[in-house]
Amino acid sequence: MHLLGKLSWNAIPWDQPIPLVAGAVVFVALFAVVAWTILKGHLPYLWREWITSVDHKRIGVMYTLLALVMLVRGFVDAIMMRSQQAIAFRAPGYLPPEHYNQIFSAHGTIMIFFAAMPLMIGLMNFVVPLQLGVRDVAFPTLNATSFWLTATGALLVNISLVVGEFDPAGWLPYPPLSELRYSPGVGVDYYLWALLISGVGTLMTGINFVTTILKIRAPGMSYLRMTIFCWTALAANLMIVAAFPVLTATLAMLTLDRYLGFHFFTNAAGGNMMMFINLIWAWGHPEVYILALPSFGVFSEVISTFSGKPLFGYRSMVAATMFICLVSFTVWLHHFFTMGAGADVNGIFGIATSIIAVGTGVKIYNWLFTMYGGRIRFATPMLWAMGFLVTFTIGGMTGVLLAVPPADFQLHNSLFLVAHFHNVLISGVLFAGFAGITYWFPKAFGFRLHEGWGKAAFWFSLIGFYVTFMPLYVAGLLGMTRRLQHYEVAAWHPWMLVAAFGIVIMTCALACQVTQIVVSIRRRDELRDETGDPWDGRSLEWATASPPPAFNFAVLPDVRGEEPYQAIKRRAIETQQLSSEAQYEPIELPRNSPTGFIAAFFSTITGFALIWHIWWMVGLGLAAAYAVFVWFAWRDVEEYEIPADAVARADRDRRRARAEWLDHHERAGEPA
Amino acid sequence: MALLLSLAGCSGGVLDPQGPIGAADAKILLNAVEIMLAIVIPTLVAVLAFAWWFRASNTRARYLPDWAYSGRLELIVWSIPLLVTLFLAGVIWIGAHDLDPSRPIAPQRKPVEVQVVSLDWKWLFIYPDQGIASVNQLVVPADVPVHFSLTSATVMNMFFVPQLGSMIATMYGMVTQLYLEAGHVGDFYGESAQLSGDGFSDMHFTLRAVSVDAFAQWVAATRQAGPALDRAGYIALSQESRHVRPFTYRAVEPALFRAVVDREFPAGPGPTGGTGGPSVHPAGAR
Amino acid sequence: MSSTTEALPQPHRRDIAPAKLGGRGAPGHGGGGHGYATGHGEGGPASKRVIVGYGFWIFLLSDIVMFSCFFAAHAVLQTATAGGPSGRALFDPSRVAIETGCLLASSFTCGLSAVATEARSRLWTQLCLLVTGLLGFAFLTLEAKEFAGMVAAGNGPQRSAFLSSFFAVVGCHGLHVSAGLLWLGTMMAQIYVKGFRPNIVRRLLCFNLFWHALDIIWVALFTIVYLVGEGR
Amino acid sequence: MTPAKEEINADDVAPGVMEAADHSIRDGIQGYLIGLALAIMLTVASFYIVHTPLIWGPGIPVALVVLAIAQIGVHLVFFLHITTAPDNTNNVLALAFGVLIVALVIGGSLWIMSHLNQNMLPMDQMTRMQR
Ligand code: HEA
Ligand code: HEA
Ligand code: CUA
Ligand SMILES: [Cu+2]
Repeated sequence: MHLLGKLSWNAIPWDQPIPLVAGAVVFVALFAVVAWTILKGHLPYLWREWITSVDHKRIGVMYTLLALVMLVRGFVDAIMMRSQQAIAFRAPGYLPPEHYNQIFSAHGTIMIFFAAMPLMIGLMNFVVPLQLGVRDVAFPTLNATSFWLTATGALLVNISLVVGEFDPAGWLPYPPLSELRYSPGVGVDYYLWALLISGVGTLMTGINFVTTILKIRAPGMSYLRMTIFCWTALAANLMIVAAFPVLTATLAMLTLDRYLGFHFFTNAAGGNMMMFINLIWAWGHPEVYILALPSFGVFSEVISTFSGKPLFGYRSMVAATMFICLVSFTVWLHHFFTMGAGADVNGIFGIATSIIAVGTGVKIYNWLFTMYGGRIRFATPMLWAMGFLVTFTIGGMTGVLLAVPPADFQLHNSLFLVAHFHNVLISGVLFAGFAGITYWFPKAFGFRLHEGWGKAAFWFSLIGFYVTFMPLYVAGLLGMTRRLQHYEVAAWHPWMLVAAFGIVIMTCALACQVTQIVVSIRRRDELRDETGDPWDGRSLEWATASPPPAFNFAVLPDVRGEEPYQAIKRRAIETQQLSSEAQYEPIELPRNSPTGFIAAFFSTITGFALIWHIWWMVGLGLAAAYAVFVWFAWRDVEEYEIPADAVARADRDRRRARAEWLDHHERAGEPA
Repeated sequence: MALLLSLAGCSGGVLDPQGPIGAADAKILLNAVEIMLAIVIPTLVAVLAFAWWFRASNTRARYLPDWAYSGRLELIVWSIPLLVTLFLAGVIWIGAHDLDPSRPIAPQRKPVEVQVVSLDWKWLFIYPDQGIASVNQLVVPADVPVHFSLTSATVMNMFFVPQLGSMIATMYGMVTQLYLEAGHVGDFYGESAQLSGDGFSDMHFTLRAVSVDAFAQWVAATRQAGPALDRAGYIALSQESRHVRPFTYRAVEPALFRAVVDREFPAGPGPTGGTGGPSVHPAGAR
Repeated sequence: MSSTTEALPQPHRRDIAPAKLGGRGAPGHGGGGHGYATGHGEGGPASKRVIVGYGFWIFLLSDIVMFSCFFAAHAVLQTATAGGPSGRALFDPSRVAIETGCLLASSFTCGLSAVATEARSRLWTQLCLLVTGLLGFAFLTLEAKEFAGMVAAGNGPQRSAFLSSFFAVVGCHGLHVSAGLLWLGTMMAQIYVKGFRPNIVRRLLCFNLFWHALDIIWVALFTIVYLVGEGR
Repeated sequence: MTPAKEEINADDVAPGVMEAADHSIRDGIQGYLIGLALAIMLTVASFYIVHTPLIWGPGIPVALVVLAIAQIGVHLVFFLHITTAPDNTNNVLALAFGVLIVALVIGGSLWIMSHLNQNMLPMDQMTRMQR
């Protein structure tokens, strides 16, 4: 057999200028960045402080960065699709079908797995241990490994842009179309290995966070004192633990079909493709709530903080969260009402689906009453939250409409569906991501993001969203189905033009976001936050310095009620003094470790080799992975110690800033 | 939203139904939207109103910094969505049963039988009682129920005529059932609603509803001309092709549809290669 | 709502090292009155052993969910023999019985190794682990033979959807056992070199959990796949 | 901190850890012995029942499944030391969550798939059913 398996010069699409140029640009940019870091001598710093870091805050930041980069990639895909559909009326457009199919598949895959998931996991990583009042997650090295495996998946998907092709069968590639017979190229294989590898990372994240939240909390932090964000993180991670194995198993079956000639889902030898659709949605529906729940958590924090009130109906919120967590596992058939399971099955699953609206509705009303009687400050995060409340309610409503089988019989796979899920995903996940980033950015870096550019980004995003996706609702009602590379129906064309205009507005939003970051970094001294509490926050992450020291808290906070930090602040203001200085003790922290990076390195090699059937390289990669495992198991020292006086020094700085804040507060004479 | 709905009416979509099934689907769709709007609109108004009134700069608004619980409100918060959902649940249950695609429209009226085979990338319509067939063009009598039995020669597709109502999947080796009826004479756009590969965008067809007499005439005319569809012809047809102009077969081998369903033909061959095409051939794959 | 943790009764706390990550509240900031390891209460971070054990427990549950998909696929496809042989024609109950015996015995010896570890007896721990490994290996050999025989007779996983699902679900368990054996070898080497250090004892606990869980999955396997399948 | 005494706590227990009560070697071994004996009994019963004429044919799979569930319970209690004690609450809750998901995935899939398969019978069987 060929030494390089199926890989050859022809794998690179020399004849297709668009991906080639795009790929070249990405790689030149990547190369430039790498070259710059090496030349400037930043590599040792990067290696020491970031690549090998096992600090949950650093990992959270890296996840978020990955998500933003992938958002841009997914956005470029979106621009291509919208422009193609704008011009492909009775015309072939500029993207041939085999290419167009890869674009929407890549867009969906990247957006869900490598933008939305890392965005949420990134925020959870950064925030959850801080809000629980502890020093790190349960398994810090595993945490780093999770991140790097996710990055591996993202890398593989992006390699497919230049070397070979990507999955042409949709973001959930239904067999038999995705079987070897109908998709003989390597596209589906790229998809499978990227998701199998990153899926392991996500599963480990789930395990890590469930354990963290259930077992590692500050003294006094009982379950019913945790923030709602921690609750939603718990629910989301429980769902990851329960749902991602289903994805892995299903994709493994398709992989066996494609690689070893099994017949799970083939047309031949008794295979049953309906089983794939059934199983993938048994993961798929929980997945959308894995994304939505942490977003709800972000908004709970934001709305309460900027209304200057505790969250209304905390216990209801907790109950609704866990309710959604469970009910999400009972609705998956609503994605294939039209496959013909019959009236009883459709009816039951339709009803179960609509019941989710109860849990979500409760949340909406609780946020509403949180604002009631508040003193609302419309800082950027709060704007995102308002945009979310309005937009998500509409998207949720269209979702419930799709849960009505006769309606779905007409709207399934139409652009109405596309509009529904962008409606909930963009308002529910993207807006939450942006709100969360703006809200916690000062915590992570010690300075705020620029408000003006942030608000501009918000308004462009909101308007851009409506202009892009409302027309798709109409097109769907006009019978336009999704994934069309071209079409001949005149009534659809105007709506496609409006949607294309919407994406122009979206592009302005992107420009504002980037400008916001650049401007904020330039003017970081003006935007500096010394107190560690720029928004008058209510939960424990605001009790420590910005950026927090490696150990988060010099002494673990003593939690005595809901909203512990708000209580500490009140006490300080009432007594006009900070709590007495603690007796500092040395702190042990986990040591940095390259394990995650090395594991990802070898899994990239193994994955690539599997995609191209380079078997010797597969063997090599697996052997190396085992070697890393043993090497990691052998290491003796897992922790290092920060001496007590270093802890004291760091904490005294923080206390000085807090004392100043208290002084200022006294003079301002403002009640808490 | 309501504006969008009205825009989408009366221009050839699902809100401009031309048959009883489509009309019922659309009715339920609109009813469900109305039920939900009754609660969603007040919610949206309240969101905006609260946000406006309780803005920090409004000194007239009362500030309740500790107000975070009210048992009565809590109850309302749960019961409003619960009641709406209960209502919807009834709609869902009844709708799912009354409009199940495989449910005959009117048992006393004998439907026209049409057998549908989705191929790469075109539609084959077989009229078993008339012994004819057509590709990418479906002619049915108006005001008469049509009973479709559907299957696929290759990958999954979804048979859908938006103005007539419900869609249904077509799958290899399986038969799904669908009843539709065109209420008027007219041409209706039909398509596949399930991605089926590179030629997917071309999987559209025209459903022509004609008067009963015109249908009989069409059948008679069709019997006079065109090729006959036998097994060899079917295998030729099942090769991949795009943009197939509509045409008809003057005769069809009688049990062809059953032979397709019973997997007497191998599944459609699929493309010959993609990038990094097949270099391994798993033993069992035919 | 605002119960102070100091007021909690603390009758049964022992002197235990708290988790490293959490550290413990400094005196004066909780009064040292907190317990160290309540899972659901307010006592601060749990001990490292609990954290590791619980994390692994969660992993096992996720693994069982993954197996359940293969079981579901098998249940759906077990009649899809596509003209090929069914379970009745293929399975050899006596071989399955021996396999079951091996695995059950290995689960037992694995448990004994845990007792030996608890007593900090290196010799007995290693012996028990060795026997566990040998029994596991015997199991794998039998299974490999079964697979090889079926493939040689043309009844490999490519024969029918039923056989695909059979090979996948049984093979997946076999892969787990193989991974377990690799892990076991590594653990024995670690005990040999490093002795019962706390982190190694924790890993042994996880290994025990893993091995017992594999046996549980096998119970489901021999029942559903072999015994019920044989009736078809 | 002696390693042997590390991390035994009455409030919270890692799964798989023996109860503080049976901490002597003898008690430990005894627990596993009981588990082994029960498991052997149940296994033998399973293998025996397959071919026995004692039980009504269609009932055999049900009996097998019940036996398997019993044996899984035995393993959980005697090998994995899952108990109902309060220190085990978290472990048991996690287990219950897992079992619920498994039940939903398997039960739901089988229910859905049986309906799908039934509704999509190939022609001849379909017509036979209609007539
Ligand atoms: C974050 C992601 C997310 C979220 C939160 C949701 C939320 C919901 N989704 Fe959506 N959905 C997707 C992402 C999401 N969805 C995706 C990606 C797809 C398509 C995948 C693909 O095919 O590629 C999809 C597809 C999809 C379908 C399949 C349609 C089809 O393929 O034909 C259905 C059908 O039932 C559905 C329903 C719902 C429902 C009922 C909700 C509910 O949870 C919404 C609940 C919220 C509200 C209802 C609003 C607030 C409530 C109130 C103000 C209370 C009062 C209101 C009422 C009682 C109505 N969704
Ligand atoms: C989280 C998920 C997500 C998100 C955010 C989006 C965002 C967008 N999507 Fe996507 N989409 C999907 C998930 C998502 N999509 C899925 C699952 C599918 C189905 C795929 C399939 O069919 O298989 C799909 C399919 C899909 C289609 C195919 C429709 C069809 O089938 O015909 C189209 C067509 O236009 C589309 C458009 C868009 C557009 C215009 C956006 C825009 O809203 C994008 C807007 C993005 C931005 C405005 C980002 C800007 C901000 C940043 C980049 C951050 C700032 C950066 C720094 C500070 C450095 N999407
Ligand atoms: Cu080309 Cu329609
Ligand atoms: Cu869903």
